[in-house]
Amino acid sequence: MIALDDVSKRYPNGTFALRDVDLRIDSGDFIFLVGASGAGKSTLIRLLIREELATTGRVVVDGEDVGRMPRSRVHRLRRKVGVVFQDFKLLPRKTVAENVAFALIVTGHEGRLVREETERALSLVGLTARRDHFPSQLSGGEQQRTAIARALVNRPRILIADEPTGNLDPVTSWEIIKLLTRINDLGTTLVMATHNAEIVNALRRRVVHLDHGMVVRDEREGLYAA
Amino acid sequence: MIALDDVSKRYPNGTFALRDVDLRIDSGDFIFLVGASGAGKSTLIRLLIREELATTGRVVVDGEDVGRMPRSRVHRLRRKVGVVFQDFKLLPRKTVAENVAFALIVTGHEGRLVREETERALSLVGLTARRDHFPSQLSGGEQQRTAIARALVNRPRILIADEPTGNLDPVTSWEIIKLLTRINDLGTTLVMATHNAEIVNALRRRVVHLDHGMVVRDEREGLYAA
Amino acid sequence: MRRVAYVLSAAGQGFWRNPVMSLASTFTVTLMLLLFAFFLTTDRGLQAAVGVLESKVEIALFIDDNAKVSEVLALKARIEADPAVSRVDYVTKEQALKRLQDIADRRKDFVLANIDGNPLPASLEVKLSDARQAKRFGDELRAEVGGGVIADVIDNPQVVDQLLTITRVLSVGGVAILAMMLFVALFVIVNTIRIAVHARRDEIEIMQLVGASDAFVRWPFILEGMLVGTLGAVVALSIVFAAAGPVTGAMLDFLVTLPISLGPEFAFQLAASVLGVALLVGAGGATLSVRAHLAK
Amino acid sequence: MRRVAYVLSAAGQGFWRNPVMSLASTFTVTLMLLLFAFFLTTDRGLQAAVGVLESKVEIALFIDDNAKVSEVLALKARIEADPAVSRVDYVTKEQALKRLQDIADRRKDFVLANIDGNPLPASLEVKLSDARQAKRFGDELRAEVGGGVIADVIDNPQVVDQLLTITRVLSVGGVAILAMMLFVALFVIVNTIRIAVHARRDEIEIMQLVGASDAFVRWPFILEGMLVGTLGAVVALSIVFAAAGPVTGAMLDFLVTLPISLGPEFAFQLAASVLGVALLVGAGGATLSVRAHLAK
Ligand SMILES: Nc1ncnc2c1ncn2[C@@H]1O[C@H](COP(=O)(O)OP(=O)(O)OP(=O)(O)O)[C@@H](O)[C@H]1O
Ligand SMILES: Nc1ncnc2c1ncn2[C@@H]1O[C@H](COP(=O)(O)OP(=O)(O)OP(=O)(O)O)[C@@H](O)[C@H]1O
Ligand SMILES: [Mg+2]
Ligand SMILES: [Mg+2]
Repeated sequence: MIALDDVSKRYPNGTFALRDVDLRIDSGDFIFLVGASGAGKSTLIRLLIREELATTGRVVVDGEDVGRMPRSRVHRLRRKVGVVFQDFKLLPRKTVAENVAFALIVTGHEGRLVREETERALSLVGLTARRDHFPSQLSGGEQQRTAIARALVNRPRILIADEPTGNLDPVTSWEIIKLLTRINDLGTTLVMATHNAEIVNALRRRVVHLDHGMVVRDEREGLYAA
Repeated sequence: MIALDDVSKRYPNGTFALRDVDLRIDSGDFIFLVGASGAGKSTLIRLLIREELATTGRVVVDGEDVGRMPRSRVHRLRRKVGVVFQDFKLLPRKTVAENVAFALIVTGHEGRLVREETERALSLVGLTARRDHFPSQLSGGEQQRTAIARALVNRPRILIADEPTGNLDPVTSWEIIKLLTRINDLGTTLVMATHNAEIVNALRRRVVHLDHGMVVRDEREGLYAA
Repeated sequence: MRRVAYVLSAAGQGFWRNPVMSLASTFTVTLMLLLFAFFLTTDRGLQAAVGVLESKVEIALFIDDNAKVSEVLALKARIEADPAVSRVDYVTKEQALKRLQDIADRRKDFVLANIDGNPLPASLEVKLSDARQAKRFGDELRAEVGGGVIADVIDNPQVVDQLLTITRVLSVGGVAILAMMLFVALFVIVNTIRIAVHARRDEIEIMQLVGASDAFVRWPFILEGMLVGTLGAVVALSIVFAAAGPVTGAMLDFLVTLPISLGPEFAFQLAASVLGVALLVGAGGATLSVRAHLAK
Repeated sequence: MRRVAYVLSAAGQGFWRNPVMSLASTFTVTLMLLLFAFFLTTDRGLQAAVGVLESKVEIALFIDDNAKVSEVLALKARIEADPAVSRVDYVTKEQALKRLQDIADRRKDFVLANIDGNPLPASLEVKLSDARQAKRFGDELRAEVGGGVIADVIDNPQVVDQLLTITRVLSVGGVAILAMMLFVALFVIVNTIRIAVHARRDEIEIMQLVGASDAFVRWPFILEGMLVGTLGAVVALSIVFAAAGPVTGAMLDFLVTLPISLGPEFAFQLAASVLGVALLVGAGGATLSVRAHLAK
């Protein structure tokens, strides 16, 4: 499903964010990406959706070489991959419902289906009451949940969540995690970057540990710390 | 130091974020503000620095009625209060060092002092190596630490941190918490909104629990959950 | 269908949910279009004025007293066939004398002594439609002086030369200004829309990250640009047509000797060009600026 | 001192770290200032042309044959004292006859019969510096006709009327266009800077939240606006002065009958007004737009 072959990423200003990363994620996997602040988790995620290009190495997602893909196909890749961004990336001039619906509309869905699926996603994250708020009128956790709803609304084959519970209280966090686990059980590949040791330790899924851009640990049924 | 008398906050779109909040925080206190996502924690913080005005009730900070203060004095209030915003609020076109130095420059400080204090704050949060990055070139945790460095660089009498560890790994989180505790020990009043149960339970400080905008619990040496 | 509805509503949202930016852009567009309309109108007015003035250019041919009527008529026909000529009048000896007497009566500096017979020649007075041809035309006929028909050729005096200089400057200058104004107006509009779009580059980036194709991102912005352009054009044209009546009145009072007025046909052309420019530039400006952000 | 250094560097940062916006604004400002300079120059040129044309307006006073020389000289002195008069020439009876003969020689339609003595009167030819006073002046003198000195007053003929109409339209129109251009240019510049500042309202808000006073937030933006204005002015003036030589040459070729040229004094005035407008509008636009955001 996802394969990184010897991938390095050096940002234009000289920072090495990833070094010689080899990683293979099978369809239906659930993997935690852990590591200190600045270890390269978000960078790895950016490579998967071609928000950034790898400096060296090859990134393959769903059989396609992401780095070699023509620009005109990039949007198709992104539609297959739902992403909860660490900084949410909500459209400031669209309401909660419009932000969530947007991910459906870009894939060509229309009308009643869009409305129904949007309401379903909003109720899954508990935001039905906030559907007509603009992002600036939301609490931090509500913004984060909007981002989660948008990532899963079109039932993508791959779901990537970058620190999806950073602004959520433990109760809400657990609800979101249970939701993601259920989605994974239905066959969706799940990659989640997180600092939440409690959740990682409780679920005991595969853990990939990054340190200064290198994979220093890759365990099935791992813990947050070695 | 800080007093809220019967404060309610209703946003223009009708959302009630705070209801009849009474709260007194003494000089040198360390208080945790907890509660579910959307409970009103950030709103309470916004009232303290007059980012928003209370709908009813009185907010007093350092002896001044924040709501009645003339606009021309607001910036003085804000200089006394260092805030780590939940969404960081970094200036996008200034580097890390410039963002931190900014809080000193606005108070009229100049030259060598600014440089020295800025470097001190950056090394406290472990960002010396990133001093010349722009916010868009930082990881989530690095942005958060920049916000923390800016809030404490001018040694404010009151330090307010809104979810300051949401994007930090446990190790870094603990370093930041130790730093904040030390600052509090030196006499700074500290208000911290957080979802990090582990930290709240470990420190056993005063806990104020908000639920749907109401204070439902206020305990000395409290725990995250009742 | 739904797709179209989405694009339209997204364009409207982009406009109305960012009112400061949209209204400032619209206002700028309005002003530039007003300027454009103003110069289009002035240019038309100038061309009309130049026409009026140039039609006054005249050349007089004095006819030899011994010329035959058939020769004179042939000459007249020949002159009338020249494309630069708008009108030819035959002035008889008697009419010429009458005129001279009229002039003498009006001006004290000419005194006519008793005249025996009629010393004045008959003449052909030629009005030119294209004043720039006056020299060529005069020179051609002057070559025939002494040939038995034309006794002399008299061009209009130097005052008309000055008039012509001015009108020529005005008309060339008018076209130059019009071109310059058009360029400036287009550029300012494109720039304004570019700034407005640039301010929303984060939005564009987010749309792309969520899987929107380039076309999907582009169309609402293009339509929004066209909306800005259309609104600007409507406001500008409303101002122009509201002001047209009073201004024309004032101009006619002022320009008694140069009565120029532009008809409803011109009003239609004006409205069409202003709207066309507005749409084109709104859409073009938005396309250009969105493309700049998409390419990255 | 350091404070000033901070404000300057912050303004520079604001400009250079947002190049698309800054350069688009600068370019818009440049274009509007070019337009402004263009109209300032045209207006000056028109005024000069109007001056040249108006100086040709003439009034002739015919002197009674019985008037005494002392009376004529007194009349001449009186006329010369009128502020609307630029020049008075005395034309004797002999000079007048000579002129008439010259005219008659050149124009075949006037034939002078044998003249006994000299029937022509002497005259004073008055050139007016202010053509708009012609009517008043003529009427005043006409009231004296028959008083023993002035035999008659003759105004210039209708061609000059037309010239005057045109020049008057041009000069009034020039001022109107100048005013309109000034307004449009100012407004577009203010709008452009407003959009650019609006795009950075989040930055302004953050600065305030961190404890910056209004003045502290405002000054870098104002200086940045002035920087945009100054750059725009420098570019616009460079273009104007680079184009001045060739354009003046072309104009002189074209305008042989109306030789107008604007001296170095005007160049200085132009540079000063363009720069002044640019600074004022840059600073003013930024102040206005920042204030709008601060007030909230
Ligand atoms: N656009 C950029 N330009 C330059 N350096 C960058 C850029 N983005 C990230 N970096 C650097 O690359 C490193 C890895 O960043 P990344 O965002 O991948 O970290 P992360 O593991 O997600 O950290 P966090 O847990 O704090 O979010 C960091 O040191 C960061 O400073
Ligand atoms: N500007 C606003 N306009 C309208 N409603 C708002 C606005 N800001 C916040 N709210 C609403 O007020 C409530 C309280 O928001 P607040 O940001 O104070 O929550 P919080 O306790 O900080 O939550 P979190 O832990 O998710 O950050 C939320 O329900 C939110 O939707
Ligand atoms: Mg990250
Ligand atoms: Mg909050």
